[in-house]
Amino acid sequence: MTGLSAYSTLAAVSHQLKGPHIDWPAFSPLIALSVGALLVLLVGLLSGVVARERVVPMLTIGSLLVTMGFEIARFHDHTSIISGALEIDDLALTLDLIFAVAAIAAVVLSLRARAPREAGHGEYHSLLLFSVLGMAVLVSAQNLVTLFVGFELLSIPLYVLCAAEAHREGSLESGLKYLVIGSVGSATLAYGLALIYGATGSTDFAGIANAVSVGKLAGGVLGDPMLLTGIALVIVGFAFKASVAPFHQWTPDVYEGAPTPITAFMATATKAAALGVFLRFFDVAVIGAQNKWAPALATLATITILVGNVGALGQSSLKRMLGYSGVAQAGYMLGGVVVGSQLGVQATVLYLAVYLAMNIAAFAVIIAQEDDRPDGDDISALAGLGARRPWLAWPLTIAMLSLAGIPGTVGFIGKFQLIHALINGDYTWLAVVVVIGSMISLGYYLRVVAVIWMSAPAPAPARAPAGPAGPGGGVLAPIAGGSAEVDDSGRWPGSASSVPYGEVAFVALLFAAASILFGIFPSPLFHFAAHAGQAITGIF
Amino acid sequence: MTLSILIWLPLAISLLVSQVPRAAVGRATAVGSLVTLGIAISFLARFKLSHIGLQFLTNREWIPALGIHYKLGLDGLNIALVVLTTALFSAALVWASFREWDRPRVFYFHFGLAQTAVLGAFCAQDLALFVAFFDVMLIPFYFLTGMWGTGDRVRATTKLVIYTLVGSFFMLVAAIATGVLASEQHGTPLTFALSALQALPLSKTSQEWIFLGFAVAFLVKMPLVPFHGWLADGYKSMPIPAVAVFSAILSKVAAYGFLRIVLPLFPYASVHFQTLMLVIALVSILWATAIAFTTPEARLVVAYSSVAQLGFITLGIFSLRPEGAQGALLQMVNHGLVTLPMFLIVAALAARAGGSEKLRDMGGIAFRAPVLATLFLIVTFATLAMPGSSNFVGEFMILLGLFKAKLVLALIASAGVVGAAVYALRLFIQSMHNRVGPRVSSREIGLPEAAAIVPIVGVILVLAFYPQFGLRRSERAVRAALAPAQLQQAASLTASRTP
Amino acid sequence: MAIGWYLVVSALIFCIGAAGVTTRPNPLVILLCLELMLNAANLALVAFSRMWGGEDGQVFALIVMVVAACEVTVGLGLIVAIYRRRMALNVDELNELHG
Amino acid sequence: MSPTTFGWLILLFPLLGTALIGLSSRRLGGRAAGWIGTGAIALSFACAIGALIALLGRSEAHRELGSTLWNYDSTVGVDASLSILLDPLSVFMALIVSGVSMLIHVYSVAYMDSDRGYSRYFAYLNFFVFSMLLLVLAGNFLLLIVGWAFVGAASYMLISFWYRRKTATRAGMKAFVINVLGDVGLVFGTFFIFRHTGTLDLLGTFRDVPHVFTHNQGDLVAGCLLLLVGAFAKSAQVPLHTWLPDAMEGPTPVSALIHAATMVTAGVYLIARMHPLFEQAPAAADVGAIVGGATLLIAATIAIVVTDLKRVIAYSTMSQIGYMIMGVSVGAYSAALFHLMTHSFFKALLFMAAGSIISAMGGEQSLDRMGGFRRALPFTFICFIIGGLALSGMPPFSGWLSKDDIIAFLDHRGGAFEVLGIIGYLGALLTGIYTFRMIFRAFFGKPCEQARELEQGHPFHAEVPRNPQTGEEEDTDVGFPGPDHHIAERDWPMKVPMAALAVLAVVGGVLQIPGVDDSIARFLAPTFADSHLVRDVPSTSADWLGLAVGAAIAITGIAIAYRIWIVKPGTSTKLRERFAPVYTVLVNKWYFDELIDFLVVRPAQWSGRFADSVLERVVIAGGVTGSVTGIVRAGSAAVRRAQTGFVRYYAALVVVGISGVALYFLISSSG
Repeated sequence: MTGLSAYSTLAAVSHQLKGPHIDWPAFSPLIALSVGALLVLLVGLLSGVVARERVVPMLTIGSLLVTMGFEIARFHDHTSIISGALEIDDLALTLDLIFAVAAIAAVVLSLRARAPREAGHGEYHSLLLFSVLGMAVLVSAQNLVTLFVGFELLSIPLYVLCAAEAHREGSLESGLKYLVIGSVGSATLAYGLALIYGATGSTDFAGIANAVSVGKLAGGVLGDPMLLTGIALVIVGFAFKASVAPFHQWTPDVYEGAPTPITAFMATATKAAALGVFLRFFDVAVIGAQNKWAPALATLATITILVGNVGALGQSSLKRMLGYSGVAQAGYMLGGVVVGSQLGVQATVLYLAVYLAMNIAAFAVIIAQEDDRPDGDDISALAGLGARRPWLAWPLTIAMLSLAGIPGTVGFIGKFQLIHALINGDYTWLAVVVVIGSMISLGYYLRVVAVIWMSAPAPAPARAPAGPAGPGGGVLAPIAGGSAEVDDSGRWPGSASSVPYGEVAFVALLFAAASILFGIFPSPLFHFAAHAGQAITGIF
Repeated sequence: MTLSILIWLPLAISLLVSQVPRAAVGRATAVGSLVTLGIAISFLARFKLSHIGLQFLTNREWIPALGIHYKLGLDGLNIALVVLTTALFSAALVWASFREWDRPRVFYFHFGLAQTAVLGAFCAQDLALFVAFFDVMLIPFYFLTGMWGTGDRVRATTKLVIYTLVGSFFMLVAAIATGVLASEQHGTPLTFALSALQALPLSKTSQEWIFLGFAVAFLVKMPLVPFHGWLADGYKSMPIPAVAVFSAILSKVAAYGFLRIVLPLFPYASVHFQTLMLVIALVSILWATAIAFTTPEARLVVAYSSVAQLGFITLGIFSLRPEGAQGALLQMVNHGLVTLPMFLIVAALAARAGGSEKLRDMGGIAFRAPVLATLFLIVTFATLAMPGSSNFVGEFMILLGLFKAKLVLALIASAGVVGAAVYALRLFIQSMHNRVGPRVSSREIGLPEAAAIVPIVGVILVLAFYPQFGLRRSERAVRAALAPAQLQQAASLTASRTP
Repeated sequence: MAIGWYLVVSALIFCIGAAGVTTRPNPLVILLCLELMLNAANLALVAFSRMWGGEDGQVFALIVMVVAACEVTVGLGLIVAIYRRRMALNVDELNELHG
Repeated sequence: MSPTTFGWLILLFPLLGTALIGLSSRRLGGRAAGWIGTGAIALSFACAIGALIALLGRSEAHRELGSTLWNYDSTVGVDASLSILLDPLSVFMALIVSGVSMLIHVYSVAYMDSDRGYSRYFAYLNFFVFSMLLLVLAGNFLLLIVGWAFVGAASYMLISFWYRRKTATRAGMKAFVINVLGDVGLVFGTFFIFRHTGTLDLLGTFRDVPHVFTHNQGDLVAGCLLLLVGAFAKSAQVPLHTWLPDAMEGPTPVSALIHAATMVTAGVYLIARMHPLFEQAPAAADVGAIVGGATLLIAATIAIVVTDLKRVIAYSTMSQIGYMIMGVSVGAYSAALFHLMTHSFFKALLFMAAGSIISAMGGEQSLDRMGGFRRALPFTFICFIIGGLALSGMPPFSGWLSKDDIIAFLDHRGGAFEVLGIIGYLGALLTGIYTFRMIFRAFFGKPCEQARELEQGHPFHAEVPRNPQTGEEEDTDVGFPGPDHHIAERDWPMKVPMAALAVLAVVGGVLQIPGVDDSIARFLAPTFADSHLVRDVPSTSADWLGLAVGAAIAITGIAIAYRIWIVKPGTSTKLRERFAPVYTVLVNKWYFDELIDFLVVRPAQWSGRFADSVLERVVIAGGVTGSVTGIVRAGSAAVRRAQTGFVRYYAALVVVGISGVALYFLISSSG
């Protein structure tokens, strides 16, 4: 009775209120994420070990899968929600998919990692989800305010996650470093946004774009420099997140210090978010001033490519090397922003997807290595991996070759499309820079491959299984793992069953296989990228 | 039977043989390679001389978004090279199958991948596809050298791969630019199919830098001076079967690239840079010859001799005359046929000289090995383009073309011919003749070597009697490949006359 | 009064904050300086919103404040964690990770 | 059968012989290989005769026939097919080559009997005959070059037949490389001519020459000169002659066949074959004549002082070929070819005899150690005398008629050619001297120990065989010209050919006696029908005058030799002391080897070392590769140094970055 009456009154009240219209379906991905995050947090409070260590991750993955479901369902229909503050379009959705995949991978990789146990599973995973939420908001932001909110919502959880292994000094150090430098970035961004708002008098991109294009700026003489300074500061703010030189320096340190699953997540998802917002902001809001910011971004891209690549040479820590390589790759992708064309957007999005595949595979192998041996992160620890654990060696090899842009891997496709976009946008010289960067990068990618296959096997660590499973399966597995057709032929568990942390090896193999598969049949990627590109209408 | 089968069969085989027991992997792969050879020969048999343009065409969309096609085809330019590739790979694999290799499955997997990539590069009729195969074919050799090589192998293989990939990356930009600029300058949709691109000539300025992009890639791969920094270390470290096919076949892909892609697509630049290319080739010939005189390593004599030979091939191509190009094409086949046995023979010599490949450790090996000596002598004479060998016909045509294009350069190039006689004989005499070396134990050639070398030498002899076999197949295609450049040349000549 | 002065002040605050971050080794002080930088942005925002006469700027400013609060909280949490690890409260000694 | 069928058969048999011996070398015992080889050559000699008869069966006008098997290299305007040309000239050469080869094969059957490489030797020898026949029968330039190079290769293989001797391998290398130089000359000469005629076919070319080339046209002269380079390299004319004396490292029958009778005359054949070109380019022809003259004189002077028996004969070969080159260059075709024939007879004979002596000496070749073999080797002695008389042009021996025929023609041409004629007579005088120097020193005087041994009936054996050139101990694995080789007196297979050649050397002249008989000239006429030089031949009286003078000179020469080495032994030493400087120049062979070594060999070696040590290591490894990697390394070091790990430092850099970007924008906007 009472319940019924209570319900009826509640209904009546809600009927009274005239809230703004909310397009729930379009909102659904974000809702799924936030609800998931809260749920996870609550479940994390339960005392049962099973609840914490089994249910929470499953729940996280579940909510992420649901999110992806909604996103795919929403594909192809653009709607702007919250009175134009967020734009749920194909670009956003594609990027959201990337975030979700990266997050799922991170969850799987941290199933038995130390970090969640130390930080508490609930907190760890919900922070992860919140960060994803932040990214989703960021890349669909159509308004300076939502942009900033998303930016922070993505950053702050990561600060914590970096420091999740609270008993490891390196983790704490990286957390604090990230916090300090990141906050400097946020502050700069905030100030830049403020200036832009001041110059244009509106906080939503449409208004800004309009103001910029028609050139009616506040304070006449003061206006233009103000806008430009604003843009400059915004560039810097984004550059932090995308780890674009010279604002990249936190990257190697944090990557090395943070728990490896988080590093994997940051390397892929954060970069995607940062470049996504680069695309949003520069190709939508201030596209009118392209002639002004494009050269600057091109210069930054050049610096980034060179710094990142030469920095990665001669690193001894694999994570650190990947950090630098991430810097370099950010430089490549910035090229897609520079040209300010739909082709550029496509190229960037495509490259982000590609980058996801290769990096996750690499990091998965690092994780497997790390619980093999204390110095697992060390490149020299890979010595003889090819003979010792082929099903880890091949994914890493493929990842490296793919990062180096060898044909037959997604890396090649990504570079191809990127160079295509650059030449098409009359930035051939930048294309040449990209290529020169890739040449330098061979120096360190191949070094890893060389250590894996060509140096004598280091004394097998205690927990490592001895050699290939059988005479047949042993060498078969790597070849199979390297070739696309195998991972769905379901043979891999047979060969991987002897691996501890099978799910890690599975992730590695899965993403490596994807790198090859999409390297040979890239059309699906192009399909997504094309729609993402068309999402931004202001440009050609 | 489509070309796809021919191309992908080696890779498939190398994956299948990973099922058979360790000991049999080598044999199985060798047999498989013979099957591939058979298929290639069947294509040769079905090849129609009268037919103009490509035959056995396969054309599917690969990446529609970029207008990239999976387009394969054979014509006079590549039919011989395809057969050569399969034949030489079979020989190398037969040779290898008689030996023990650590981790054989991976070893033969890389060989299969390499053969697939090379065949793909030869058959590709789409620029992007060619670039892809061209880059891929390097990777297996990276592993082969690094894992089964000798000496400072990791350094050598890294150097090799970086050197060649640097070239390839420049080519990548150039190739993409070709497609993009062609579609921009003619307002047509983006395409990379060679036939289509040939119909969309680029502006002069674009042609110039794009040409350089391709040229770097090809010159590094050949290699010609000064792009040969990787040569000595790389060749010294590679395992014999790898170095044999590398020097015999992969260098040809580069030379072939000039004929297939550069000349037809960038006629203006080809004419514009003709002298530059000729000079590079000439310098390489003299440079490599000079080193081959003195180098103490038997293997390096062969290595540098092939540099000189590729110099000649380049001379022939950039004489921009049908004689030269015909000679170059024939010489590609010939050089492949002599280089592979040369390396296998060097291995045999080393096996008899206490494992050392230094010339001073050899000598007097001929005594108990008349068959080996005979094979070696035949190959040596072929290497130095002795008249009566098909190599001579190739060199004759090359020099004739060059003679008609640039007389002086031809006269200088003749120094290379004499030089070849010196270093080739030096290799033969110092290893087979003179007093017996300190650790030399002369013995007759064994089945493993014979099985690989004898058939190839047989082919050399047959071609010596009937080089026309290659020439008549390639004539039409070569003329077609040269036509744009020659038109360009004529145009520029008239232009220079009028004012 | 011209908008210029507000900007000058906010710019000054921003620079002071930046200078602090770069010069002071104590993480707490660094956090303070970060606050300064953010608040410089706030000042600018408010001034602009006054200039344009809309409420967007003020909303923005409020949100920036919230964010600042979050950052500080996280920062303090980290500092506490570090302190409990008996590590020195001096960012200059946190350079295990470099190179 | 038609002549061309015979032509192909001529080529076929030696090739089959090579293949047969080469493939079954293991199973052939005893002298089987030798007899197989001899049989093959005999068959092709028979076919040559068949071709001759078939040819004579046709009318004069139709004695030039070509025959093609299949296309060899006919594409994009090049028209080279596997074709032979049969005309009197080629048949004439084929007869000489196959005939003399047959005799020398027979000789070798015994001479090489106990050599380790017996069947290898005959495989090579048959291959040589095949190549030589291919050369003379070739129907187009390409095939001519092929034969040209094949004989070079065969000569290389036979020179370094005893390949454990460094001297032999080095000599082989030298011969081969100089011959390749000749090939290149031939190739480019062909290019120059092909450029205008557009055909490689010989008959076609000759047909076009008068139409496409003007008199002494630049390209034609260049082409002919390049052809001459080929001819000189093959026929050991200065300055490309240095390989011939060293080639004596080969077995003596090889010297007889290749380096006296056949291969070295290829140059003569080439010029005769190309006479339509040379007559259109007299400038080139004159160069040929002058070089020939120079060579005959230089070689003769050297032959006087050299002490190595075989080398003396080698130099005399050079000198005699000088006569022939001179002859064909000035148009005395039939005379030169006639001399080519007679020379092949008596020079082969001389070499065989020399071989017999050397065997008797146990491998020793120096005249200084020989002496008094007259009684020990009577048969050899007679053969040597006959050969010597024929060589020095003593009437009525064949050499007298053929050589003085050439000189008479020169005098007849008159003008500058008179000078060449006088050189010819000078050469004849020297010929007489050095020939009989050999004879007197080897057969007369006090018998040396080996000779005395032999008279007792047991041939000499050196206990430790040594290489006479270097004195290093011989490696017995693959044999060497040692005591086991046989002397003519004891082996009929050696006797028979020597006797045959001796007869030919005596009576060979009858084929062409001025006023009496000119069958050679008549037979060759169809080939030279298009020549305008053969028309005006010296009158019979002039010929006889020339012959008389020649005879006188020959006798004088022999007399001088008799005075120096028999009447007053020791005169030679006195002369040597009086003309010391001249002697040193001569004994050092006019320093040609040193010159070439200085001009060609050293620079080549130096460039090799330079390229290897400087260009490779410094320029490429250091400059190209090193600098790039250095720059990259430096960059990475800098970046990593910047990565200090100090947060504040990072923040500072950030501030710098911010201001940098901001400044960039402000400046760009203001600008």
